[in-house]
Amino acid sequence: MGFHLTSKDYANYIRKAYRLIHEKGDYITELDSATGDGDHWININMGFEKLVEAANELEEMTVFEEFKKIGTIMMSVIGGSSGVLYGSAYLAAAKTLKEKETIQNENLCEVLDAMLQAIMSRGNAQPGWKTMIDSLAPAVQCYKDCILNQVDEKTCLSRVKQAAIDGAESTKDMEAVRGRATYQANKGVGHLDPGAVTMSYQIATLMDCVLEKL
Amino acid sequence: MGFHLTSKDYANYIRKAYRLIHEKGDYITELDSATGDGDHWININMGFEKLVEAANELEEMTVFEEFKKIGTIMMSVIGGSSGVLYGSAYLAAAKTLKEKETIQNENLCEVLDAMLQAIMSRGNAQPGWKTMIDSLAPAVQCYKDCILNQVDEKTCLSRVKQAAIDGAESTKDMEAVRGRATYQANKGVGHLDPGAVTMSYQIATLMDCVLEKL
Amino acid sequence: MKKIINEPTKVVSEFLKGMEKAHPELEYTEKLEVLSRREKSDKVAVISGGGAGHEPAHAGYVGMGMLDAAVTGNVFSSPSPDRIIEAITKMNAGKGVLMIIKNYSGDIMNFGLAKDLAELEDIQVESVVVRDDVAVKDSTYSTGRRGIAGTVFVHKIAGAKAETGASLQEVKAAAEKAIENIRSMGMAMTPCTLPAVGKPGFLLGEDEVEIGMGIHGEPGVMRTTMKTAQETAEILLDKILQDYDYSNSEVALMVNGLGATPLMELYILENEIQTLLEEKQIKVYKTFVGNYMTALDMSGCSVTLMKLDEELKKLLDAPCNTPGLKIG
Amino acid sequence: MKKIINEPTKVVSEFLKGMEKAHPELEYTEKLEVLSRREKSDKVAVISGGGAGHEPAHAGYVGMGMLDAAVTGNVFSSPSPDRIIEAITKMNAGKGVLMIIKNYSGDIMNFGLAKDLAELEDIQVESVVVRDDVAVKDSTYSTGRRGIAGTVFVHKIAGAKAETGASLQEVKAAAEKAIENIRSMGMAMTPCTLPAVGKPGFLLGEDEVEIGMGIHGEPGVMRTTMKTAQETAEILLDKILQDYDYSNSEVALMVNGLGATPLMELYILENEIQTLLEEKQIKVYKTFVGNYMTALDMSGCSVTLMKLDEELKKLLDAPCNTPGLKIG
Ligand SMILES: Nc1ncnc2c1ncn2[C@@H]1O[C@H](COP(=O)(O)OP(=O)(O)O)[C@@H](O)[C@H]1O
Ligand SMILES: Nc1ncnc2c1ncn2[C@@H]1O[C@H](COP(=O)(O)OP(=O)(O)O)[C@@H](O)[C@H]1O
Ligand SMILES: [Mg+2]
Ligand SMILES: [Mg+2]
Ligand SMILES: [Mg+2]
Ligand SMILES: [Mg+2]
Repeated sequence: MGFHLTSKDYANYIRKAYRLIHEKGDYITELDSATGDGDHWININMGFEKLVEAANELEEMTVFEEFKKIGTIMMSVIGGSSGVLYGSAYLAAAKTLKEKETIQNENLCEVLDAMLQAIMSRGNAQPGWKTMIDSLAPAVQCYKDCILNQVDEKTCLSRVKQAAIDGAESTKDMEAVRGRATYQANKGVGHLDPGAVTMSYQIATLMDCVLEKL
Repeated sequence: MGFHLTSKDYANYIRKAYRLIHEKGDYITELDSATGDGDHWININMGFEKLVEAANELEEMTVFEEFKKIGTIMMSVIGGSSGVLYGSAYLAAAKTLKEKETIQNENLCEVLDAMLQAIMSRGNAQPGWKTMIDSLAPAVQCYKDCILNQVDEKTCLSRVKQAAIDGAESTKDMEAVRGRATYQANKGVGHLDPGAVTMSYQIATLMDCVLEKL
Repeated sequence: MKKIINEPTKVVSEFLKGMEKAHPELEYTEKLEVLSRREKSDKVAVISGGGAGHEPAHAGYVGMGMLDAAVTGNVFSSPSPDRIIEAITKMNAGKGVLMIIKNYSGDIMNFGLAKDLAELEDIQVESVVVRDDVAVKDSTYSTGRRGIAGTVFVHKIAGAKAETGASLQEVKAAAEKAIENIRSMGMAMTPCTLPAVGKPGFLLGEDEVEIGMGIHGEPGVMRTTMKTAQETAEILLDKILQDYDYSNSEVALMVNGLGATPLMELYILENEIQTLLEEKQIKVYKTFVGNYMTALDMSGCSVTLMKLDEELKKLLDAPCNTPGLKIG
Repeated sequence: MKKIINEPTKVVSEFLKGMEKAHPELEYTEKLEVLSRREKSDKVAVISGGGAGHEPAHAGYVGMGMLDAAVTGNVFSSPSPDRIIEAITKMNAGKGVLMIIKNYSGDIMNFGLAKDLAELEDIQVESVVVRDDVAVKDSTYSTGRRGIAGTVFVHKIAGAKAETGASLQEVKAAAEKAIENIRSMGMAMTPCTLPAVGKPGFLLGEDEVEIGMGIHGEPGVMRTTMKTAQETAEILLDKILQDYDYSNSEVALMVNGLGATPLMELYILENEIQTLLEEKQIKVYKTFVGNYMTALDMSGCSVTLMKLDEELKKLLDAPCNTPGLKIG
C-alpha cells in the first residue's frame, strides 16, 4: 500500500539527521578545510540544531507549513552557500506539498526533484561540478527510474539511498566549478565535496526513516 | 716591573672578548629572556662586532682616544640599558688615561674603578641589586685589596678574574632592584643576571690578556 | 585554541555590540547582525558585508564617506538574505541601494536573493562584485576570482561618490571603475583557526608559506619556503603586474595584514614594493599600510594596486570617518 | 621563524623608510632612526621613543596633534642618546622640548643623558615618565611601574596641548595630569619572537595565558588557564580599579591588542569591559579599540583607563592626524 510520511515523521527524520551530522563534525570540517574554508559543518550543524529545537512545533504543522518553516530556518541559521541553497530547496519543495496531508512515494520523488531544481538554479550549477548536487541529482534520477519501472518501494528507497551515497563518493574525482574548491590549483581533485557528503547523510537518513514506515 | 698594556693590546682584548661573547649567544639570550626582554646578547654582540670592525683604527690611537672611541661606539651601537652604561663607563675610564701611553697595574685598577663609579651613578644603582655591577664591583674591590696588600700581579689578575666570575654567579640569589627582572613576582631570584655574566666575560678576558703580557 | 571570546556561536553578535559601544555613531541591529550609521542621510545607500572574520571589514567601514551598513554572517559564512534585506530596507532613503559583494558563491547567492526580494518591495537595488585576487584564474565558466583586500578601495570609492549626491547608476559606475582597476595578491605564513572549530584548518611547515592563499584559508597556488621581504614583494607584485598593465600610471597601494602580522613587517614589505614600483615607473599616489581585510588570526599579507584617474583620485581623497579608515 | 623581513639588523631602518614613503608628511633621518614631522611648527616640541617592536608606537604617532618626532632604538632596546639628541635638536623651535619616556631603566638612562647633553646646548628639555602598568608594584626604591599602552594617551594629551601654543611647563603639566590618571593592565597568550633571536623568548602552554606580562615579554604576575572574554575583562579591570579610584568619573577606555590578536576579539573584550564599567557607574567618554602599543607578534591585550576632567576631554577630542591615530 505504500508509506505515508506525516509531518511528525518528518520531524523525527530531522532529529535523526541531526544526530548523524552532529557526530561527523571533525570529518566534515576536515573535508571543508581541505578544499574550502572549514565552516560547512559548523553551519549545517547549527542549522539542524535549531531545527531540532523547533521539531515539536514542526510536528503540529501541515507538511507544507513544515517545509516552509524548515526552509526559512535553514536559510537564516545556516548562512553561507549551503543555507541559501537548502533554504531555496525547502521552499521549492513546500510548493509541491500544498494541500497534501502526508508525503507518499511519488510526492517524495517530487520533493527531491523540486529541491534539485531549486539548488541548480539558485547555485547556477550543473551535476558534475563537485557540489551537493552530485549527491542529490543521482538520487532523484534513481527515484524517477524506480517509479517509471515500478520497482517496489523498499528496493526503490534502498537504491535512492545508495545513489546518494555513491554520488557523494563520485565527487572525489571531479573538478570543482562552483564553490571554494575552484580556487585550488587542482580544483579539489582527490577530495570529497563536503556539501555532497552532508547531502548524502540527509538523503540516506530520510530513506532509512521511510523504510522504517514500510 | 709589571705589564704595559698598549692600545694595540687593548684592541686585541676587544677581538678576544668579541669571540667569547659571540659564542655565548644562545646562553645569554636565554638568561635575558628568563628575567628580561631577551635582547641583551643581540645588542652587546652587535656592539662588539662594530668595535672589532674599528679595531685596526683603535690600535693607532692613544689609550685615551681609544677608550673614548670605544665608549662612543658602545653607547650608540649597543643601545638599551647596557649601551648607555658601558658608554658612560668607558668615557669615565678614558679620563683616567689622559696623557698615559700605556695602562699599567694601578691604572688598570683605576680604569675599572672609574667604570664602576660611572655605571653606579648612571644606573642609579648599588651592588647587590642584581646587575652588571655585581660582577664589576667585587672585581674592583679585589683589585684594590691586591694592590694594598702588594699581591704579585699574576696572582692579583687571576683573583680579579675569579672575583668577577663569582660576582656574576652571586646574582643568582639576588632580588633585582634595577632592570627588567624587577617586574617579576620573585624579582628574578634563581636566575643569573645577563648583564653581570657578560660583564664577567669581559673582565675575565681582559685579565687573561694581561696575564699573557706577564 | 586561545581566543578572547565567550562562546564561539556568539562571537559575531558580541563583536558588533562592542563596535556599537565603542562607536556611538553606529547602530547595531541584534539578531540580524547589521551595523549601520545612526544618521540616515538622503543619498544612495552603500552596503556591503560577508562572513565575519575579516575585521575591520566590513563593519569597520561603516560611517561617513564609506558604507551605510554592513551585514555580517557567521565566521567565514555569507549572511543570509533576511539579514541583507534588513540592511537594504533600513538604509534605503529612496535613492536606491548599492551592494558591494565579494565574489564568492555564497555571497553572490545570498545577496542575489536579497536583491530579488527587495525589488519586490520596490526598492531599487544594484550590485557590483569585487574580484581582485589574481591568485585565482579569472573565468566566466567557474565562479572566477575572489574578492579580497581591494574591496576596501571599492567601499571608499563608492562611499565617496554616494556622498556627492550622485545617482545609483553613477555610484555603481564609480564602483565598477574602481573594480576594473584593482588587483591584489596575497601570501599566508600561518593558518587561521575558526572559533567554533578550535584548531587550524591546515598546517604550514616551520619555514613554509603559501602564495595566493585566500582570506578564508582556502588553499593557494604555490607552497614555498619563507622568502625575504624583497623576494616576497617581487613575487606578489609580479603576479599583479602580469595580470594588469599599471605602467606609466598613478596608483593607490595597499599593503594589508591578514591579522597576526606585525605592522613593522608590513611597512618593511611596503618599502620594498615602493622601490619596485619606482623602478617600473609606476607612481604611488597614496599608500595604505595596515590590517584592512584580515583572516582571523592568520599571519600573512596582501598587496593591492588600484590604477587612478582624476575621478578616482578625488574620490579616494574625499574625507571619510569610519572605525577602520579615516581620511581628511 | 616566519617574518616578512630582509635582515634582522635592518628591520628598524627599513620599517622607518617604509613609513616615510607611505606618509610623505613624515621625514626619516637615516642612521639615527628618527621619524619627524616634515613641517616644523613654532610650538613646544613633543618627542617620544623607545625600543622598536611596539608599532605603531612610537613612530606611528608622529604628526599633527601628537608627536613631533619619535626616536627608535633596536628591537626592545632603548635608543642611544645620540639618536635622542638628533630628535631634540631637529624639532626644537626655541620653545623647548618635552620628552615622553616609558618607565624602563634603559629609557630613563638614555633619555636622561640626552637631556643633560641638550641642556649643555642651551635647549630647554623637560621629561615626563609614564608608569601605567598596574601589574608591577609601584615603588620609589626600585625602577617601579612600566609604561605601556597608556603612553599613547599621554602622546595625545601632550601633543594636543602643545598645538594650543602652550608653554613647555604647561605641556608638561598636561602630560603629568594624564599620567596621574592612567592605569593599564595586560595579558599575553603567546610569546613574541625577536627578529634577531629567531625563536620565542619563553613558552606558554596550549591553554595558558600570562596575566600582567610586559610589552617586551617580561614575565607577568600570574600564569593561568585561558579564560572567557568576560573573566578576562574582570581580571584586568579589577587590578586597575584596585589601584586607582575611577568611581563616579568619566574615562577614556583603550582596549589594545599586542599585535597578533584579531580585532574581533578586542571588540568582544571591549564589550565586556563596557558592561562592567556601566555596572560600576564609570562613564566611558571615548573608546579606543585596536593595536596601539604592540609587542612584536605577541597575541594578547591590555586595558587602559584614563580619568578625564574638562581639560583632558578637550585635549583628547582635539584633532590629530598621525598614521596610528586620527581624530576629528
Ligand atoms: N553554486 C553552488 N551550487 C551548488 N552547490 C554549491 C554551490 N556553491 C557551494 N556549493 C556547495 O556548498 C558547499 C559548501 O557549503 P558552505 O561551506 O556552507 O559554504 P561556503 O563555501 O560559502 O563556506 C560545497 O561543498 C558545495 O557542495
Ligand atoms: N639601572 C641599572 N644599573 C646597572 N645595571 C643595569 C641597570 N639596568 C639594567 N642593568 C643591566 O643591564 C642588563 C640588561 O641590559 P639590556 O638587555 O641591554 O637592557 P634592557 O633591560 O634595556 O633590555 C641587566 O642584566 C643589568 O645587568
Ligand atoms: Mg565552507
Ligand atoms: Mg634586555
Ligand atoms: Mg564559508
Ligand atoms: Mg631591551
